[in-house]
Amino acid sequence: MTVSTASTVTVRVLLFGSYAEAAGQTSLTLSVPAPATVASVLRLLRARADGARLPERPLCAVNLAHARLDTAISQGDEIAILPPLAGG
Amino acid sequence: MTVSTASTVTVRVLLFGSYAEAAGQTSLTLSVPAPATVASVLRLLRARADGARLPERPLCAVNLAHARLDTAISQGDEIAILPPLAGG
Amino acid sequence: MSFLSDQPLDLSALVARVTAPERGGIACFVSVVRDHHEGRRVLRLEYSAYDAMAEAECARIASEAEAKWDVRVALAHRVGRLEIGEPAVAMAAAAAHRDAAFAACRYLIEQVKRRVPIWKREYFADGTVSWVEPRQAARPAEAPAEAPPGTPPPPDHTGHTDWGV
Amino acid sequence: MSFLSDQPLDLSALVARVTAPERGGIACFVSVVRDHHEGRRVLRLEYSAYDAMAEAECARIASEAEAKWDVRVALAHRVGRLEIGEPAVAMAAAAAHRDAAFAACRYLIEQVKRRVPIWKREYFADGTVSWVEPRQAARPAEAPAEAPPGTPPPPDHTGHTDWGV
Repeated sequence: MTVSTASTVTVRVLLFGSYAEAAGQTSLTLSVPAPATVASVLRLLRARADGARLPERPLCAVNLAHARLDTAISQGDEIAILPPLAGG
Repeated sequence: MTVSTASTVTVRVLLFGSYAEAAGQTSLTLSVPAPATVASVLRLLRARADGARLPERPLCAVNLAHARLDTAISQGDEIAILPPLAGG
Repeated sequence: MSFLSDQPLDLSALVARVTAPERGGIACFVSVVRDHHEGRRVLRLEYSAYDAMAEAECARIASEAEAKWDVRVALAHRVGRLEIGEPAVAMAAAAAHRDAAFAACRYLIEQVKRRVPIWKREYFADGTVSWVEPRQAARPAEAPAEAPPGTPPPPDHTGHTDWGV
Repeated sequence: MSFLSDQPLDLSALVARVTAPERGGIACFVSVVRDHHEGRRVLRLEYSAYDAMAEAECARIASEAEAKWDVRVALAHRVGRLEIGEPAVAMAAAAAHRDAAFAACRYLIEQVKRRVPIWKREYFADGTVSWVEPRQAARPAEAPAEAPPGTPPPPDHTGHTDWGV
């Protein structure tokens, strides 16, 4: 295990609905500095050209469950950024 | 019109469920002194051998609608004495 | 429109009858025949009604629900012989808003139980047969909704099964 | 058990799945596709889901309902293309007591709307197509029921449709 591996967390990011449409993609892989939270992923997404206008507090999920912005994330986690829900 | 006709009210009385079973009949015609109420009919029913144990305040209906014991009744009305309801 | 039926009830048909594009939320309620009553095994049962009044009372209940909420409702009560598991009563209320649909549906079942003249005879596994008589029978209000001031207290049904015996 | 379906939903099948002799009262809810949205005529719509999470969330909601009340529940959400009038979601809750059946059924629909990751794309008569985004989107609590103290306020979705444009 190298220092660089230990100090970053690589996660899969999924985008849905209008977010996926706006970003032109439904999934991407991101590496963020450890320790990382959902907010770290959002910051990195916002730094990208296609993420500049992501809302301040979007709905997020980690590993198929709703998460808070301060939810810690680990190597290999699946992070989903969810537009406002419209089921039911 | 005779005096006796004017001073009595003749109604049809219907019995249901356990009341009909206990009385051995489902309908009868009664004449009660005018002015009459549902309570008058109940008093007359209780005076009969098969009505001696009719509850104090059974559920009653007049002309297909729930009625109170003091509801006035008129010639030709249909009075129903209803055991506790068990629909639904 | 007949509310009583001696044929199996069809919930989907009731739902279809009330659903419309502008009434997209439908709350329903069904009750089915139970196999036990106060610890005794029931084999089947028979519902009987004061037909004309039951029809009139169901019509009044439906009208009241449609007046109280912006809903369309449908309801049906089975009569005659029913086997365990068969629907005894079914109802549906459709509205633009689910609050109204749920409230109206709840109103229907409460009022049906409270006001519609229907009786139930249970056939038990031990060979006995008896009329089902709720211990706490409520007195239906004469007025559509709440009882007016001065409404007499619920009837005392003590001893009613002995009447005439 | 799959909660998402790309085939028409069958309310009667859900009712049958939860009904049992000891659970004789069944409350249900169905919502169907409306033909209008904010005054514009809708021709049809398409539901899409974050499938794995939607399945997991529906399973959690069902478990929660069965833990909170003495009920058995079933629910299904349609995905894919839907025509006007087709059921989008259907659910049933069976209990010995109708209070529990109604409460559980209501819980199911509220939680489904609040928590299950499903999105809706409406096709309007004027040729436009758009994602339906509730104006007041609630933030689902991370915990099954109430949000714990310190739960952040609902997300600000202002401008979310512009993201990346």
